[in-house]
Amino acid sequence: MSIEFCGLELAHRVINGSGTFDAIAARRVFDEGLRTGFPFAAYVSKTITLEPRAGNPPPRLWEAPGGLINSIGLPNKGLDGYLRDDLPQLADLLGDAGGEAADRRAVPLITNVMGADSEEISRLLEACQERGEIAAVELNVSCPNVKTGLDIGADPRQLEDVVRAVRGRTQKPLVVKLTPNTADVAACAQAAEEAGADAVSLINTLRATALAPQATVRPRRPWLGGGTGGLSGPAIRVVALAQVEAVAARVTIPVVGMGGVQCARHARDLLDVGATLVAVGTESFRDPASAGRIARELQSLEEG
Amino acid sequence: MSIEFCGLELAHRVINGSGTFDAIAARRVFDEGLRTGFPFAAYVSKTITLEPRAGNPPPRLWEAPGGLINSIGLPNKGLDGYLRDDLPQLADLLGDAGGEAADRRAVPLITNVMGADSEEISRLLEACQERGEIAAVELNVSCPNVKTGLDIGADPRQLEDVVRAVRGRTQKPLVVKLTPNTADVAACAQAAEEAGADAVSLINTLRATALAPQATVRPRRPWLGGGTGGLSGPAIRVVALAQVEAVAARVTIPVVGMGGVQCARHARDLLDVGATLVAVGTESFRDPASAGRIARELQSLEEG
Amino acid sequence: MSEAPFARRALTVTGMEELGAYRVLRVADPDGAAPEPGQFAMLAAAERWGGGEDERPYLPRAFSIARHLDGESHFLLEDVGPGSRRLCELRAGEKLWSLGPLGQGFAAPPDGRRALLVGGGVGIAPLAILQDSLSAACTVLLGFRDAPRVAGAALLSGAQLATDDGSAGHHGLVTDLLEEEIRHDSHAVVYACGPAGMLEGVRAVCARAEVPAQLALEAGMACGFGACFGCVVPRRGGGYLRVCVDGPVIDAAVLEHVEEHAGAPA
Amino acid sequence: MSEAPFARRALTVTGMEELGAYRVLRVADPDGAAPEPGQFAMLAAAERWGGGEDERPYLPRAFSIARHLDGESHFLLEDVGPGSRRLCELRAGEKLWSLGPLGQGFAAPPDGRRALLVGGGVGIAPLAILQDSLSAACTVLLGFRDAPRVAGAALLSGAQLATDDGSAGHHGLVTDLLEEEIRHDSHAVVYACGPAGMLEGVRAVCARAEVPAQLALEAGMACGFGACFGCVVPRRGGGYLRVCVDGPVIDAAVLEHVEEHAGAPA
Ligand SMILES: Cc1cc2nc3c(=O)[nH]c(=O)nc-3n(C[C@H](O)[C@H](O)[C@H](O)COP(=O)(O)OP(=O)(O)OC[C@H]3O[C@@H](n4cnc5c(N)ncnc54)[C@H](O)[C@@H]3O)c2cc1C
Ligand SMILES: Cc1cc2nc3c(=O)[nH]c(=O)nc-3n(C[C@H](O)[C@H](O)[C@H](O)COP(=O)(O)OP(=O)(O)OC[C@H]3O[C@@H](n4cnc5c(N)ncnc54)[C@H](O)[C@@H]3O)c2cc1C
Ligand SMILES: Cc1cc2nc3c(=O)[nH]c(=O)nc-3n(C[C@H](O)[C@H](O)[C@H](O)COP(=O)(O)O)c2cc1C
Ligand SMILES: Cc1cc2nc3c(=O)[nH]c(=O)nc-3n(C[C@H](O)[C@H](O)[C@H](O)COP(=O)(O)O)c2cc1C
Ligand code: FES
Ligand code: FES
Repeated sequence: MSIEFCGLELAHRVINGSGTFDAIAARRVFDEGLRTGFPFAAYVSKTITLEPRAGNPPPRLWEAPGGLINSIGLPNKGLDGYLRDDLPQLADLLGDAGGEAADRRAVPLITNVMGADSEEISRLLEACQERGEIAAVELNVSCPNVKTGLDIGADPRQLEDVVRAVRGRTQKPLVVKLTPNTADVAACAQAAEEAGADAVSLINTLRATALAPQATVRPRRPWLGGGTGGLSGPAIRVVALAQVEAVAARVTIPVVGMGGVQCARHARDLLDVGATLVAVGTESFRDPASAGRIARELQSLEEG
Repeated sequence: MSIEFCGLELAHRVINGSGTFDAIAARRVFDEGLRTGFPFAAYVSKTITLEPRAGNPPPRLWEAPGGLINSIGLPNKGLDGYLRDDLPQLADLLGDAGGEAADRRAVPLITNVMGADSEEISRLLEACQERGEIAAVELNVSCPNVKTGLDIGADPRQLEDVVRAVRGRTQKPLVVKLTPNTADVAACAQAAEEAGADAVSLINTLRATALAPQATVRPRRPWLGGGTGGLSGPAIRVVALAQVEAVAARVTIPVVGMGGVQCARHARDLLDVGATLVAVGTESFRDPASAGRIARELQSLEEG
Repeated sequence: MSEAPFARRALTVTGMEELGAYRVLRVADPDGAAPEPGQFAMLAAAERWGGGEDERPYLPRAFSIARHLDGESHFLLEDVGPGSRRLCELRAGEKLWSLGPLGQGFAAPPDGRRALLVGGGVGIAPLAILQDSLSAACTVLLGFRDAPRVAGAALLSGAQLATDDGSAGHHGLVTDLLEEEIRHDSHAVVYACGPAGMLEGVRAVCARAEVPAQLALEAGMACGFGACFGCVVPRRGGGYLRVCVDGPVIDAAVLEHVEEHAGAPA
Repeated sequence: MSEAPFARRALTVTGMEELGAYRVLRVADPDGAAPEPGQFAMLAAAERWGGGEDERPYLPRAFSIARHLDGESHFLLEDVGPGSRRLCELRAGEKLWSLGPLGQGFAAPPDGRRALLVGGGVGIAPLAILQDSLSAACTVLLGFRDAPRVAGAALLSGAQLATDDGSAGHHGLVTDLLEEEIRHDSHAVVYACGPAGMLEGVRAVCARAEVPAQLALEAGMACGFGACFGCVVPRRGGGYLRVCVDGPVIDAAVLEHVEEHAGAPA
């Protein structure tokens, strides 16, 4: 069985959520085990920006009921560093990471990018267009608009304008990673589709925060070095299911559903409300091989 | 110590979330225990609408990781039924429910109302204005706009228009219960303030859904009789904290913070980011007396 | 209705015994109000309530009080999910939270009318305390799925049995036994608790025979004391009843049907 | 670096012993890769990981491998929160999830240089396996808060002690002992693990004396294998290091300071 997604051929329906699996670091840690057991049917890079970013000061993590707040701050080497250092390593790893010894094939690479405006995004897409190692581009629109402070993807009209302005810069499939911090995610998805997106993915993390536990210091400090962060994991699963359902009912392009997936049952729920693929994020932290387990369980659910 | 809130004098900082404590039913169940141990410094009624509503078909509940999805559907006797049947019973219960035998005083009643447009809301506010038993009105703006399907409170401009249009209909303090299912809750709070609200309260439940667990029936049915519902409880606490923080930083009117509060530490967090009062919702389901425990713990935190 | 203290209370487990596929949980409650037959309590383990499948349980679970003897409450548990599983793990000396007794219990049969107790599976629990409370002899009809569950019948005395798999008593439905009983004595009053399908069968049989029936319903509950409006069943003629405060024992006459989710685990 | 299998593995607890305020958890791991001193594993109880304070723990927790002997890994635990508490409850025969061995361990001292092991509190754990691995004799300096914690010193042999409360050894900081040692032998190589304040002290003392130091840091971790970018500490000259893959053992020279959250529980 193979799955078609935006013209790519995938071995199964489970991929990773951007920023939740660093394949280069994982290869250093797990080496051959990662190569032979590569769990994702496509690999999504963490978000790449034009300029390098160091990310937020620590602490960057807070454990919440059934979830995790992260305030990582999108550390990355910048576009040039990514293309120069990471892309060859990823291409090498993904080149023969798809499946058991006999039928190994390349795992498609989806590069996730973020820019503050159409100008920046255009430059990112153009650079991706040049590189054969990249199979598709995911556009993270959870980037705060400099003027409003809101995510540029939170307003359907703004989102439509941005996607329309950048759409022509690459012929590769363009996935728009929606923000869940909005009143009407289905309207945003529809706007992305109308502007030419080939797929949408959701949900990204829910805006959340925590205070430092020591109650003695006043005024109390936020725990996270970055101030606020985003909630992921089981706690957001039922919110994700509602948003994916609403989006899938509104658009005709494929939907990548994610948010709190821990087992095939959760993946099945997302597929049953209309997702084509499912992404695993935070659960990979608990077990790096969880996505592989989920993909196998999903296949036996489908057969059984 | 007593707390001032919109001109009302409260015994402490802990009230209930609308729709999470039916004082009339609780009195039938707990009788004298409820009277002498009444846990809330003010009592918020469940949402009242102009016409009676039966509510949604069952199932109405789904247990999620660290939380609860409800799809109750705002059952209520309608404005007339409420004023006729419930108000006298509430006034009787609350009249002497405030505190230990010696210093019992009335617990203020906040009536929560919802209408589909300014017309409906105006009629609700006018009716409340007539009744001395009602100390303040809370306006639930998580009512779907008939045209867009979105909550009328999800768009700051729409919210401002509605609140401005109805503000004059009552001289009682007007609390606007914001919807969290929006891109910029602080902008909504500011809009409510500018339109004349005396306070805002948040967060209401996050839109969420679940599918019936039996995977054999296809297409799978939603579990909830009402289709989708709202998530409450610990799972939403860190989202609530971020929203309350953002709102308190933007408005000058008092803020009632709620979402997943289970103990004084959680209440303290909300107060420390700027809330004046804290409301307990779902935790009352686990223990009807939890708000009283939280209020006591909070007082000893403040003293200690 | 017995009045519940206004707060959940930490009680101590005094025993946990296997009874075939079920377990009997005993809890010391010397100061609690004596429950009426058919009332229930909302239970949660004091430690580690959560962290099971899908991070559940989170809310307490409703359990019929199966017996109240010598300052102890007995509950009949069937492990069907994360809440019941956690409770089944409790051992003597451990603590649990209990809120109750809650709800409307069974009304005693009018003088001279025979009580006909009909139970299915774990739903037999409230019939045990009902039997304890009856002064006159009653007829007890119990249905079970299989042999491990039939062991639960030991909770009541003198039961006639029906099993789905024929492992004991009548090979078939407990409602078959009920029809037979009613044919001989339509002057009985029926008290029933069990899976939704069984309760609907009991309702239909009794309605046809014009025999009054009190059905102890179940429903997903968040609170147990009327706060959440989550536990409803449709009322005949429109609107809904809250199972926790209007029930769990409900006169069959006020129901059109017993709906899919309104019974014990099948 | 020892290579970890690509998946968490269910291992069996073989023992849990008290060691004063600490516990030593032993886990059978006959097939696992032999860890290098300083490496760690991400641990979680296989059952009921969750349901504690604030519904936590949810993520696995990092624990230094304190010893690896006869196919068993030993861990030193201090109960300071919901994760460590749940692990402390484990008993022989129960299962836990383990991912590892992970991270960069200690580099052996160059020939002829004396290893000076400096540990504080539960942070002594990785120094035990380090001592096991050293061919030459080493100096061990351990600091503890109080008498119940001093018991942990039994994990290493021949330790000189310092305590905050004066209950054993030097009444004061372990860094006082370190300064003294370095004054006599500035040719040593320092290996340290402990609370952030202690590590910062060690860093400063060694920097002044120009003695090389390898610091085993801690940080809140979600994954332990470089996936989340959550476990960072600032690197001298800008940017951040991931403690899980660039550490946990980090050359003191690449740090400006040891920050507040980068150490073991104080
Ligand atoms: C008045 C009353 C009396 C009761 N008496 C007894 C008794 O004496 N003995 C006894 O064993 N039980 C009794 N119950 C049932 C008990 O309260 C629990 O419902 C039952 O134990 C199952 O809970 P669980 O956590 O084990 O499993 P759950 O998984 O919570 O419940 C099982 C059922 O709930 C549904 N479900 C599955 N997942 C979810 C979810 N995430 N959220 C909501 N629903 C879900 C499904 O239909 C599933 O079959 C009684 C219930 C009521 C209302
Ligand atoms: C490489 C490494 C090795 C380690 N080795 C050991 C060891 O050998 N022995 C040992 O006992 N411990 C060790 N630890 C520490 C261990 O991983 C845990 O951090 C520790 O056990 C506390 O976890 P907890 O769940 O018990 O408590 P938590 O409450 O999770 O952690 C305690 C600290 O975390 C912070 N905190 C509080 N609440 C939260 C929250 N909600 N989210 C995030 N942070 C919060 C506070 O600063 C608090 O003091 C090591 C850590 C690392 C990184
Ligand atoms: C630590 C962390 C880092 C993340 N980084 C990114 C990122 O760089 N870009 C992005 O689009 N999403 C990022 N996400 C969001 C995830 O891709 C995913 O949308 C979200 O976590 C929900 O899925 P989950 O609940 O399975 O984790 C990140 C999430 C986490 C937890
Ligand atoms: C069962 C249930 C019913 C609710 N009904 C109402 C309602 O009628 N009106 C309203 O404004 N909010 C209603 N809410 C929202 C709560 O008042 C509160 O905003 C929300 O539950 C978050 O708080 P919590 O996490 O403490 O429950 C309801 C919540 C629940 C769980
Ligand atoms: S269980 Fe909450 S109203 Fe019945
Ligand atoms: S713990 Fe996740 S990157 Fe280090």
